[in-house]
Amino acid sequence: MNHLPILPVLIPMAGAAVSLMVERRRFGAGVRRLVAWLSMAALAAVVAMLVADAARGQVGTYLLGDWPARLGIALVADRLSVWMVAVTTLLAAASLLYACSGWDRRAPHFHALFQFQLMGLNGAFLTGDLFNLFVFFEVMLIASYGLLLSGGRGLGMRNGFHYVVFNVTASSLFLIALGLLYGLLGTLNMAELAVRISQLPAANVALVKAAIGLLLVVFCAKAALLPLYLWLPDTYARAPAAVAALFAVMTKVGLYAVLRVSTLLLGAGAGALAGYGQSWLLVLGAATLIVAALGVLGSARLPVMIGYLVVWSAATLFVAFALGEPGTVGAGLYYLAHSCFTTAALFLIAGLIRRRHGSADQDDSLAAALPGRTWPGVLFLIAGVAVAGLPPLTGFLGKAALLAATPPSQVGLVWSTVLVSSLMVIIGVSRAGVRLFWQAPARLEEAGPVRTAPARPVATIAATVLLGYVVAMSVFAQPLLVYTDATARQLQDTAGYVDHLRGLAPARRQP
Amino acid sequence: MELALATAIGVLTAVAVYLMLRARSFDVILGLTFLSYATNLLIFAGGRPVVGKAPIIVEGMPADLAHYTDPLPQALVLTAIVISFAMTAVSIVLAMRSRADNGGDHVDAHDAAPEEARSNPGGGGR
Amino acid sequence: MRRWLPSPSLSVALLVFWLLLNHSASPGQVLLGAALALAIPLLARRMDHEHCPTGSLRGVPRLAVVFAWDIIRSNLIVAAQVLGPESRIRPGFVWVPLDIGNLRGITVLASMISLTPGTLSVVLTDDRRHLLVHALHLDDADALVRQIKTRYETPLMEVFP
Amino acid sequence: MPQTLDLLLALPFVMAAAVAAAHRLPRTVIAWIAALAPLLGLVLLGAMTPAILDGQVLHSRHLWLPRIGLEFTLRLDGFAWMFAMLVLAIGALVIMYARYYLSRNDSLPRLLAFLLLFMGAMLGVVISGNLLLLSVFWELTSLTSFLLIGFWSHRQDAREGARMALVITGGGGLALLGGVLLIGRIVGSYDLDAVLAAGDALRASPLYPWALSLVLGGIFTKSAQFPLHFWLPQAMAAPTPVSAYLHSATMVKAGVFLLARLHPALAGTDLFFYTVCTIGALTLLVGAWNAIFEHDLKGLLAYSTISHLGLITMLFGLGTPMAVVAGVFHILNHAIFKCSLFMAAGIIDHETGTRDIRKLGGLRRLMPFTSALAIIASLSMAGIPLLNGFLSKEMFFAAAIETDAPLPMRIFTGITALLAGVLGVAYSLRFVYESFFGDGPRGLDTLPHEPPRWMKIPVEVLVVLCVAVGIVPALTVAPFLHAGAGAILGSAMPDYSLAVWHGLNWPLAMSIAGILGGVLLYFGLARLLNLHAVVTRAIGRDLFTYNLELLFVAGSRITRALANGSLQRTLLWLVLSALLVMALPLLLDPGTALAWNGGWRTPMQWPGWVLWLLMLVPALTALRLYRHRLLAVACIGGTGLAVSLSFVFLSAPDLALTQLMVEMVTLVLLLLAMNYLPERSPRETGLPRRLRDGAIALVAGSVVGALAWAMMLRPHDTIAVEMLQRSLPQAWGHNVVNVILVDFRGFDTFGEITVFAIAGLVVHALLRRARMAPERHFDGPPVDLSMPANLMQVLAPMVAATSIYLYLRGHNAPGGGFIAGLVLAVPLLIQYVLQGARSVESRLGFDFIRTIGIGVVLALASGAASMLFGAPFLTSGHLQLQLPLIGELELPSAMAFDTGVYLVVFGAAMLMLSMMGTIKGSRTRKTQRGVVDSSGRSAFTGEEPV
Amino acid sequence: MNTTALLDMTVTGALGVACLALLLCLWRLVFGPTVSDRILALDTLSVTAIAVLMLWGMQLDSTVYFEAALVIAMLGFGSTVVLSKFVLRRDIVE
Amino acid sequence: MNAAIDLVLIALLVAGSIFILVGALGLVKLSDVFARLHAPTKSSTLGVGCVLLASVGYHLLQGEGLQLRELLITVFLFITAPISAHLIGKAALALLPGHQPAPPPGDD
Ligand code: NA
Ligand code: NA
Repeated sequence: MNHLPILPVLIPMAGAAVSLMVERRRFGAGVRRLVAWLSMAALAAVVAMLVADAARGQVGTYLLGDWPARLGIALVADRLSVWMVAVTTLLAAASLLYACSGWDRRAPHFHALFQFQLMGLNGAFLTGDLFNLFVFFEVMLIASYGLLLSGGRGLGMRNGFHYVVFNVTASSLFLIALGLLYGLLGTLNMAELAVRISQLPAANVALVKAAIGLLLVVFCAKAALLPLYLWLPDTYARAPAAVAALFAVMTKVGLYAVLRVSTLLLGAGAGALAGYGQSWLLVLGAATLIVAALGVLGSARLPVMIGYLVVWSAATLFVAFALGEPGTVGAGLYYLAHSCFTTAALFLIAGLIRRRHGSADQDDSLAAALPGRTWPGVLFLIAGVAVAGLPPLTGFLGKAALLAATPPSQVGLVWSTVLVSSLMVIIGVSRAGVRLFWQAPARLEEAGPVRTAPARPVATIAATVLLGYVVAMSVFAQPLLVYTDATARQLQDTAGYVDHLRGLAPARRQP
Repeated sequence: MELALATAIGVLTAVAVYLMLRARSFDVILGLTFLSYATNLLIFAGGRPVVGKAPIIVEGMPADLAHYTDPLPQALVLTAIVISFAMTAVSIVLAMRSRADNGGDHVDAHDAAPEEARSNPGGGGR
Repeated sequence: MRRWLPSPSLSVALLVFWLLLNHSASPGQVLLGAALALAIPLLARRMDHEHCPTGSLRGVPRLAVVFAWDIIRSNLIVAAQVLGPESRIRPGFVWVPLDIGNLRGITVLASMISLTPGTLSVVLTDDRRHLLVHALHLDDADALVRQIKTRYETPLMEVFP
Repeated sequence: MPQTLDLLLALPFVMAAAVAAAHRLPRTVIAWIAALAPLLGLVLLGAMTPAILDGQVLHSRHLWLPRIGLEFTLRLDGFAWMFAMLVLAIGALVIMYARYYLSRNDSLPRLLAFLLLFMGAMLGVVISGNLLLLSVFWELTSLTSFLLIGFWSHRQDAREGARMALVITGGGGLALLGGVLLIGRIVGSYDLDAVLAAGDALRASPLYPWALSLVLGGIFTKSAQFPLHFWLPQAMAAPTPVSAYLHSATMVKAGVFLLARLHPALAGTDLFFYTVCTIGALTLLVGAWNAIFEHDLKGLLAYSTISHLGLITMLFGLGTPMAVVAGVFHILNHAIFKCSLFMAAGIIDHETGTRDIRKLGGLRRLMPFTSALAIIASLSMAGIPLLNGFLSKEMFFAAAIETDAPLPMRIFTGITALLAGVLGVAYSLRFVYESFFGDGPRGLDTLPHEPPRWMKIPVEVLVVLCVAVGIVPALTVAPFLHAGAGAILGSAMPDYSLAVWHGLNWPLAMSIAGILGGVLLYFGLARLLNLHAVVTRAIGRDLFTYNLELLFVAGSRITRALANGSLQRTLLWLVLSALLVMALPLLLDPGTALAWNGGWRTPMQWPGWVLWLLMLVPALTALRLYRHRLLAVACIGGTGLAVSLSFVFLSAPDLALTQLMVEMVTLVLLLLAMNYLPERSPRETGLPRRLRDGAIALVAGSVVGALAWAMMLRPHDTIAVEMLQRSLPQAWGHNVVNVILVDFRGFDTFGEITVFAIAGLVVHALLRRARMAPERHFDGPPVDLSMPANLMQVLAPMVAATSIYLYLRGHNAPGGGFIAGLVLAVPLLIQYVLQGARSVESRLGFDFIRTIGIGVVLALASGAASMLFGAPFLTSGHLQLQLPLIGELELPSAMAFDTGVYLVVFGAAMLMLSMMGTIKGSRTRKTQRGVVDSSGRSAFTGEEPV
Repeated sequence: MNTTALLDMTVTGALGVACLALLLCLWRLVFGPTVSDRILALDTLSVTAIAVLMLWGMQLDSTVYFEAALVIAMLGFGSTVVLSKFVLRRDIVE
Repeated sequence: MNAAIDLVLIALLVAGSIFILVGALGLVKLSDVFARLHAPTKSSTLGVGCVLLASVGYHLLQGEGLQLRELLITVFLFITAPISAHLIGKAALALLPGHQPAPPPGDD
């Protein structure tokens, strides 16, 4: 029995439970951190094994409760899922490192919530059941509420309320979609759904379209596609740096779901539903690119700007996934990891700067520099280069791969929006960098001495680690793209997925 | 019966949507509560409404949809109820905190009522 | 004994309750019920608001009969009052002075007053010396007070000294 | 050889790191470390020279990202070799110069590290053998130049210049990327050899115009061509070594380098000819004209550079082999004289403290040696014979009039060339005359004198080169030119002679006319108008700045207009999007989507309609009364009850139980929260808005209702039948819903209790230290509820027993851990209400968080237990025990899981309720709105009457 | 007339009466006029609902409704307690 | 025998429905808040008690065994009804200060 696919869910859950048990005062912060890091290490080890398996083309599956996939819930660790889990784990390690520079002691239940969040993310990526996906979405979301709000105050609460209400509404829509899908198709297992959709009677097509359209709306809402991105910049901007960094992967869950649904349920074999909604996603993705780039230009505060960068990179991914070619999807998946790491790094750098500035209100507005800015400046430069898609880092490579693979019919739309918005982002990011690190500290002199705190080394290391990922991803772009290309091809092989899952026999029960 | 259930879902949805678009946090939460009713009924309807055939196996009776209702939507709704309750709880607490910290319960704070504007924002919490 | 079995009557009631609930008197259920009947009062005792001693239970059967009869009788009266023209009823409040000091006793008394239609106990003063009763049809306040005190309060004082 | 190429490219980057690492060492040492890069590089290049001069093309190939055709291919041919020489040699000189130029206050290591990074990027551009790789280095030059221009970041002009340069050249880089990708599409490869060989295919492709425009976009921005030339003067805010290096010798040449590089592939069409020639010519004239009126020494040189870049561009546009040779030659010459001029200007600035031509004058008396050097270089710039500038300008004249273009174009190019000569002489004259001759200097603090010896050496070297090339070109520059131009032209290499004297011909005539015209123009202008008083405005720059600001303003306006942080708007969009996707398929195909199918399938018994009313009437009442929150909450209670009853009615007892419990707890939470919220919602202004929302709500209701209805009319084909069949024999449970919850889909429940647990934690975290003032409070002591509390003491044990009962029976009858957990919480909750929080908590010291933890661990452990037996997580087992006395006892392992659920639910529910019930009052603030006046309360809303 | 049939008819009739009672309670819930009336209506609704459930159980010969009735009996009063306490003191847990 | 039980059950059911109806009617019909309180809290409780008793008998009659546990619901109802009534009465009194009677006569 190979238990690997479920461990990325169970390990953080156990970590969370143990974290709760050691929350009492007599256990120090050290014990809590030890628990968190042990869990993280175990998770990393498991993920490494999963990656090794997936890279060999092996699809890890797990029949929970030993029921056949159609009856119970099956986990599927295919290339895509493993890629997402791996990205999450890497990101989480850096984010946890940053949090260990102090935030974890200020936010109640931080470690438990953090582990729960990982559990939700990993579960969402691994599950092969649509309702189970919903459940893990909720685990992830509610943990994110906790991480976002724990230790917070003031306007953050109102913002948190927005975030929660928006997500609860989206989740309700998710449920409506699931209810309709089950009512029409009689199953929730994704492979079974794919089969039943491919044999859909004509009378049900419109209804299933409505349900799947709703599903896509929900995912797009989580992934911040126009016009549903409005919640993101403020929310992310208000999050503590470590949390915002982890949130970088949250929009990607929505994207993951879009990709999964559109390849599995709306793939070439889906009959009347083949390719449903793809053109809309493409156009909206392109529009989001521009709007988000305008947001980057128009933000007066660094974290808000980074929030728009998140939206912008998500929009790039929408374009990549909506194009649907193996080349673009492969490039998109590479870009997805890049986007997680760079935006997360930027959030951490914003945190470093905030700490440097010390004062509470103007902390992260795009102005004022302070002495000793070299290292954050260097980090910001690298992250800015990466995020804006300047060579030689991942942003450039991913984007070049995407543009190179764009099918001729869409070149006009895609290239123009991607390149123009890139230029806008370069302008915005360079302005931010100039103002943050070069601008003469005129206002500071007026304001008198500002209480500053030196950046904690651990926090700086965390940001550096993330940029280390980015550099490594640039150097090893080829093997990574080979992996993501293979992922894209695997995704196109819907029949393979379906047959594999349906043919899977329980260990001890009758199939 | 289908019509009754469908109209009930529709009316609850409409009430929910109207309330959700209100400007006060509490009203929005009420809207979410109604939305969760509507949602739950809709999922439940996916199993097709049947009277008096609870899915509790009686030995000797054939286990099919002629004798029992579809149990799966029920399990799904159960999960959904619980999750939506958890979310409601969090939003309620947030509404309280937001009101205490920001001096108003308007969700967007465009037009806090005069008496709310008077109270000192920024205090409260912690 | 008191330490491990704080309230024998509660334990017995729980055991009966359990067996009724499970609709079974198999040894397993009896054992389980007994375990619960021992465990739950131990927990419940920690929640006790105030200890109320129980006295002689001799008067209970008689009281129960009187009470049951009162319920049925007054229900019929109330039904008539409700269905009849409203002008005929004159609702009103009356303070019932209490002699019983045991809180449990007062509670049971108030409950009995409430359960018998036509009367409703609304307020207990802080000093627990007066109970405000609302009557659906208040002819003779003194008679009502007297009736309550003799039919219910006196027997109850025996049960809850 | 491949390794040599790699090493050549790696050197600057490595040394940049070394310089950064060695930043504490003395400045001279650092300068030497930095200089090692170009010096060693020159040695390496020298080692490769024989092969290059032999006509070989050296390659070094590494894989980087072959997936997209991006390979790390380095390619050194004659042209690249020539350019690399230029980059390295001048780089070495600039480093030496910078050592003495930079003041003590500035960080030399930083400047040198940036310079070396730039040098590496520039080398990369030059020796890339793959167009994608080239665009990588291309953008790197933009980036490093950004850092270099902004070196004096405390100066606003430096910051703005840097940003402007980055925006324009970076944007051009994106265009170039697009062009390169298009070329790759046409050719099928980015390999330079392949691209250069595929010129015909390229030019024939329908994508050619696009590819060409995009590539030219990159080239023109980089080489500061009109109309985006203005960034270059703005970039003069950089330290002078930077200007000398980047803005005369190297980076701006990257554009023309690429133009030359791709010449074989792209040139040869009318489009190319007209575009490039015209742009080049315009740039030439605009730059030269502006140079005349510039007062800043470096600004003048910058405009002159623009003009010369235009000249070179025009040459490559002309496209004849001769023109190409001339272009390559002028690249070299311009680099040499312009670099020395910049350095001289830097020395002047260094010594006098100003670069304003109006303050200078007569410097030849104060610093004769430097003046002499600068004058020679200026004469070269003006194209005076015996200097290198003359040679290439002569070739330019020849090329300009010897094209095969139609006559009007030839006239245009000829006149442009002549004007170029005139204007070039004029601004050179201004530079020389107003700096070194005449009166002055005016208003300086210190008396200028010759700079340190070492600062002059680089200028001397360059000026000597000017003269040497000008006099004996064949002995000096010929091999470079031959190698460089030969690599571009290949077999089309024309015969040309590098001689000072070619006899009397048109070019010579033009030269003479140019010189005379230039002298006349300058003195004419100087007489006609006071040159010092001319105020120049760079319209392009202003326009750009204005537009950029406009972009920022537009960005922030649009963003604020879209994302104004309003929840109402966010939700509105979400709802509208959802409605759209749900309604559209129905509207597009209403016939099949909403087919009637013969009416309702199942007739409804009349109690159903009663429930229907019971459900909807309170809902609509709540809608009517929602502003009176208490009443709305009471109405919700009615709807909730009706929903639960409907679940019972429709064969879902478990659901009904859960709904009831959750209702109850929700009610309590809402009421607890209402203490801290305003008691009612204010009246809404704005009827249109309410009407709009009402309409949306109606549509939403209809759409969702219609979908639900249509769904129910379809045949039902579900996998749940198998669950019904397998529930009892394989999962040992009669209650299939519970079996699904703890077995078939136990993983969902797993997530669900996690959600519940987290909700408890979140509530705890949010309220743990929160101090809040209630909206209003009542005076006096708490109300005495000892009577109900006393009754509760009787009731609570029974409720607890019921909870255990529901938990134990769950697998076979309605119930289960979740319901039981909430049932257990209820009596406790009621005790809280009746007795007060302090009273309960003093008696019941319970750590709910730990309960949650234990519950989670239990659920986890019970699920994982099966893993010990080699079965997957959550596989249920079944234990049938024959116990004495008790008899047969069935213990499905799912029970243990359910226990975890029980604990988590109880713990989390209690955690939430107790946290909300025990909020501490704010210390700093009394209640928000004061004390409730009991006598003024409304019986209708429970609160203050309005 | 067969008493069993009569019994079944009575059950149906009683169900009708109970449903009518539900609607009457609903009337009070909707039209109040006072808060206490609404709380009272809610309480009466839940009590009546128990009767409806039992009658239903009789009509369908099923006992699965027992648990629901039990829970309503326990909780209907819980709602009443908290609502009344809110009206009394605003702060339901003092 | 069965017929006798039937008749008893019918009687119980009739009585139960009457009490339930009276309770509900009282709730709607009476004009005084406190008067309204009387009807449902007690009549309905008794009515439901009757129905529960009938239900026990009915299931016994159907051969489903003696389901005494339904009596437990009655027990619950009889314990909780006074609490409910008491609290609603208190609330009504608090909201309608005009109805407040004079304070109790002084201690004597
Ligand atoms: Na709910
Ligand atoms: Na309720």
